[in-house]
Amino acid sequence: MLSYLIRRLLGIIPLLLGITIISFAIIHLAPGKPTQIEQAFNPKVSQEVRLRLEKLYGLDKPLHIQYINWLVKLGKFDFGRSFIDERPVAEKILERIPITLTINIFSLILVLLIAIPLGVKTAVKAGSAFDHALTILVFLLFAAPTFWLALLLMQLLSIQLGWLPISGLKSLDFEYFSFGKKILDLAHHLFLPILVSTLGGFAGLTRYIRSNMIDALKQPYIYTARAKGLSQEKVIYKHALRNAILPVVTIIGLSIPGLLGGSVIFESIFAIPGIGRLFYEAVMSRDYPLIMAEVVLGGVLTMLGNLIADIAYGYVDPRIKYKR
Amino acid sequence: MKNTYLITGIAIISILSVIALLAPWISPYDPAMIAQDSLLIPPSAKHWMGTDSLGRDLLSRIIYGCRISLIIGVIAVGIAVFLGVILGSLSGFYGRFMDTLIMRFADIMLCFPTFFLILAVVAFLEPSIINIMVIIGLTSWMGPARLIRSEILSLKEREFIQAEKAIGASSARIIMRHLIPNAIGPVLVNATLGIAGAILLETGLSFLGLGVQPPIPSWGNILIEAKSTLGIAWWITVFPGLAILVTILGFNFIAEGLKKIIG
Amino acid sequence: MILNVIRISKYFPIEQGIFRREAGMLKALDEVSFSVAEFTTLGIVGESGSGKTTLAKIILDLIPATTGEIFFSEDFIRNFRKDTQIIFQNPYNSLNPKMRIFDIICEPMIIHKIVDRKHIRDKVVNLLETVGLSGDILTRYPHEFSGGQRQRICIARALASEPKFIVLDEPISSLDLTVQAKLLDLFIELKQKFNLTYIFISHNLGVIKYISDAVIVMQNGRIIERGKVGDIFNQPSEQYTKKLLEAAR
Amino acid sequence: MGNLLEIKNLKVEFHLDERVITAVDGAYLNIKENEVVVLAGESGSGKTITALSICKILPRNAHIVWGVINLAGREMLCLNENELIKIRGKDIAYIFQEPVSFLNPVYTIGEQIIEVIKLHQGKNKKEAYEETIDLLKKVRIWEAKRVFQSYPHQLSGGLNQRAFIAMSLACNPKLLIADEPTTSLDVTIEKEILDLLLELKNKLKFSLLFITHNLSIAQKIADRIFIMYKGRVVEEADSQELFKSAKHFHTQELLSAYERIGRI
Repeated sequence: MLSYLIRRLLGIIPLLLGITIISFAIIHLAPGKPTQIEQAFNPKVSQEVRLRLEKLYGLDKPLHIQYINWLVKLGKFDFGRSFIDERPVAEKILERIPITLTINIFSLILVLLIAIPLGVKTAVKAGSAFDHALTILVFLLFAAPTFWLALLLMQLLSIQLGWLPISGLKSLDFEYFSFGKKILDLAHHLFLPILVSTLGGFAGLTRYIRSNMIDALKQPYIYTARAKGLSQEKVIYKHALRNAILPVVTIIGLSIPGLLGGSVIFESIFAIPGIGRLFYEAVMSRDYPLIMAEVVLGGVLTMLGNLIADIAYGYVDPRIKYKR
Repeated sequence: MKNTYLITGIAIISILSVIALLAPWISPYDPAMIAQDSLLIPPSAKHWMGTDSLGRDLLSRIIYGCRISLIIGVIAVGIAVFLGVILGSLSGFYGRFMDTLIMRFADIMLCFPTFFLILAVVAFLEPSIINIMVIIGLTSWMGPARLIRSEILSLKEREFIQAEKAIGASSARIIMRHLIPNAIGPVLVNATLGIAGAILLETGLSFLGLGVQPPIPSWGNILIEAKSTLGIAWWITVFPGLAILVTILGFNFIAEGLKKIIG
Repeated sequence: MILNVIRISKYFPIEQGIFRREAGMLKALDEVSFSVAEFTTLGIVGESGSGKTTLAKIILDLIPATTGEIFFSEDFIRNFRKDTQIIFQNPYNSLNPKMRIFDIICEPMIIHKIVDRKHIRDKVVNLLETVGLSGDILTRYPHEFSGGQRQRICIARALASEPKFIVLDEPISSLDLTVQAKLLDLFIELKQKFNLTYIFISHNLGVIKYISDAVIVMQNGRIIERGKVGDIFNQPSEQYTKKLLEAAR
Repeated sequence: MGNLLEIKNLKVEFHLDERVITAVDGAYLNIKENEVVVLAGESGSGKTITALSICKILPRNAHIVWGVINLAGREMLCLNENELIKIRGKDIAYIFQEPVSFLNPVYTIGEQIIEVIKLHQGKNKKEAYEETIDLLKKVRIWEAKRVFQSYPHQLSGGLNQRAFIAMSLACNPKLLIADEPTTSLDVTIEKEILDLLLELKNKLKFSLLFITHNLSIAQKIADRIFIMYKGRVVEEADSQELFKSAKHFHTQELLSAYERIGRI
């Protein structure tokens, strides 16, 4: 087990290198130097600043030297400073992480709470009217772009019914609220983003659990469980569900890139100051150190997510051996 | 056996393709025509889907947007599948070093949220239609490549491929007559789903203003205006979204139907 | 002798770690030597994991051996891929599901240019009838047939290249007993009709006894015992062979 | 002596997408106490479906159309699910073809055996544990504690089948239904399992319904043999008698194949 962990951890080194190389390549091989673009789009950047920047980022040196210098800095968690406000990139990203994390964790919990029972139910009643109705809903949710769902729900819940704020995270007078009211205010603002994010996520997972469950219910060991005299509920929830649900652990890991990518659109619509919106702002203002940092961060987070999911899967599923 | 999914899907996509092809003849107005006297008109007999804040006819814009979406979806996936099939086959056939190299590369590419990669590139490029197609293609070949590789690996173990070797069939013959016909099904499903995914990506990009640029109408960039007209002009939100929904549904139905055929 | 197998070994490396270094060897075959006389049937018997199937694939050059050599008599085997054939255990996996029966059977004839285009159809029908199928199934697909019928189609395909030597790798194990008996009789009939030489691989001692002239008993990649069929079944000398026979009685 | 189990005129259909397939069509069967009955036939003859019908643990799309299944005076087909689950695993137990896939891969052998003991005997955890270890020893698993903690995929086919037998016999069933329990095993292991089953049968006094396509096994263990063909029982005979004089043409065909290649 320990040697497996060590081997897996060693295995991420080439991946990490690959992630940094690709991130570096994308930005440096794309036509046009970042600083030129910076100048073109942002007239505030003078010729002098440009030269200073070029020197600062070592853009006058050969590419491989630039890469190694950048890598060394990355190793020290030095992502450079933002072009826009000269603040350290690491600081800017760190302050945005909690809100993105909160939304995604809440919606993930909701997705699991909805998708697992629905998946099981549709599998057990496969072919019923309930199953068909849910299948249609799942296809519709699958096909609807999240940002469109967001717009529709804003129109309905915020504008026509006036129940929820349209966007943002806090009310204007947030600072004067009592603690309890602050929490309520946050919840009020986060309700719609979490709802939309949940709607976008649960369709796929319901479908996945349904097909896993249908598969599990056909397995030979189900006959054994029934032959033992177990009740229908025990057969389903003890013997089939455990087998059907184990791979979900990896799905959660695999969903990280989608969630990060989705957060860009998502947080822009709802004006939520998370890392997705930060990335969008960075792209719009060609804030090159910030873009680089977020691309690397996205890659590393995804990789870690997969790694943790893999290890967790090996832990919960006895069939996976810690060998090879 | 009736394959309702496949039939419905093909019907939807055929209709959309015809609309895309005949866009100049069937759209009631010039999609770029600005009319000061008809701003934000709700759906009516004159403008079936209403007009936007510049007075442009929404229906015409959606019809032209259909063109853009379908072209981007199909060509981006064409690039991705082309790359994926080549890299995946190399990986599956030659194994060992080639396999390790290509699959590690795919692993690394898969580590990036596609949307992050695309946005990072778009930040430094002109956001033109061609660039978008190429970028989506270059960042989504990994799925098809992995699929082809695993299909080839499992087919290679199948006894009929061994039997072909035993009767003296050449590698080229085995590939052309036995491997490809049997591996093509899953790739087709993957590609169909891929088109849906690419269209969603494009609409997302355009919605953020980093995709298809106005005045060229695309479903994504029509929706930009939906944000500012929220509560004023519901039709600007509803119709382009429905167009996306129906298109994605069409491709997903085809994929589902194909899955059934492959079994 | 039509075939001489000389000290064939096959090791499968067990790979470990991120650099795929070889952590050990799985010895699938360990110094296996034997020969096969023309127009005879050599039975190879053993339990799962004894290396029978690996041996079959090595003889037909479908996978390489780690060490050792295989010689075919040049008097008999001139064109290796044409004159040798193999039939596999699982008839559900042995036919390309996307091809029609006609295309499946005429493929060896096209590859080895055995008959001209005009007569190809007659020849395919002829082959199908030889293996006990009707000639009107040419345009059908493999999934329309039962296991026994598919195995007959496999036999027809193997015969299409007019081979002299066929390896039968558990060709009837997945079929019902009555079908097994009919196919065995077909194999014997075809052997006489076309002057064939067989290697017949099976875990079923009864089948081996019925069809073989000589027998090899394998266990864990090694040959445990060899001899004429009567000797092996009447006076086995090795403990393992006795145990096998005892269990099957 | 009366019959422990009696099946009469059983008809089972499968409802597929477009058509209905009759898998069992008027089968009958009877087993006396402490008897070994072999139900033999080729693939698709309806043996397994007949066996699964006894406890109504059929696949979802299979339906018992009519028939009588009588277990020691109780009419099985008239019982509801709540009554049936008290019989399954307690009065009637099953063992199946491939123990590795018929055991749940995510639970240890021990957990799976304890589950059935707790269910039908209401014992506490400690008692159930001790009884499980005893059972494993009874089926001649010497490393009972290691096997107890193992998952099915960590054990050989033979060991899994022994553990499965232990699980089935945990509640002293009156009838053990064994569906091709040795087919996936090598011949040497097959013999060990058969010997074990017969020994346990004599010790624990249960009736054995043994389903197989292998006439050699039938000849070795059966008191009586039923031959199934295309969903029907075409022949019923004492073991000795059958191999001497078969009446139905299919039995004759089977026996002639068996004479030539089924034995040595």
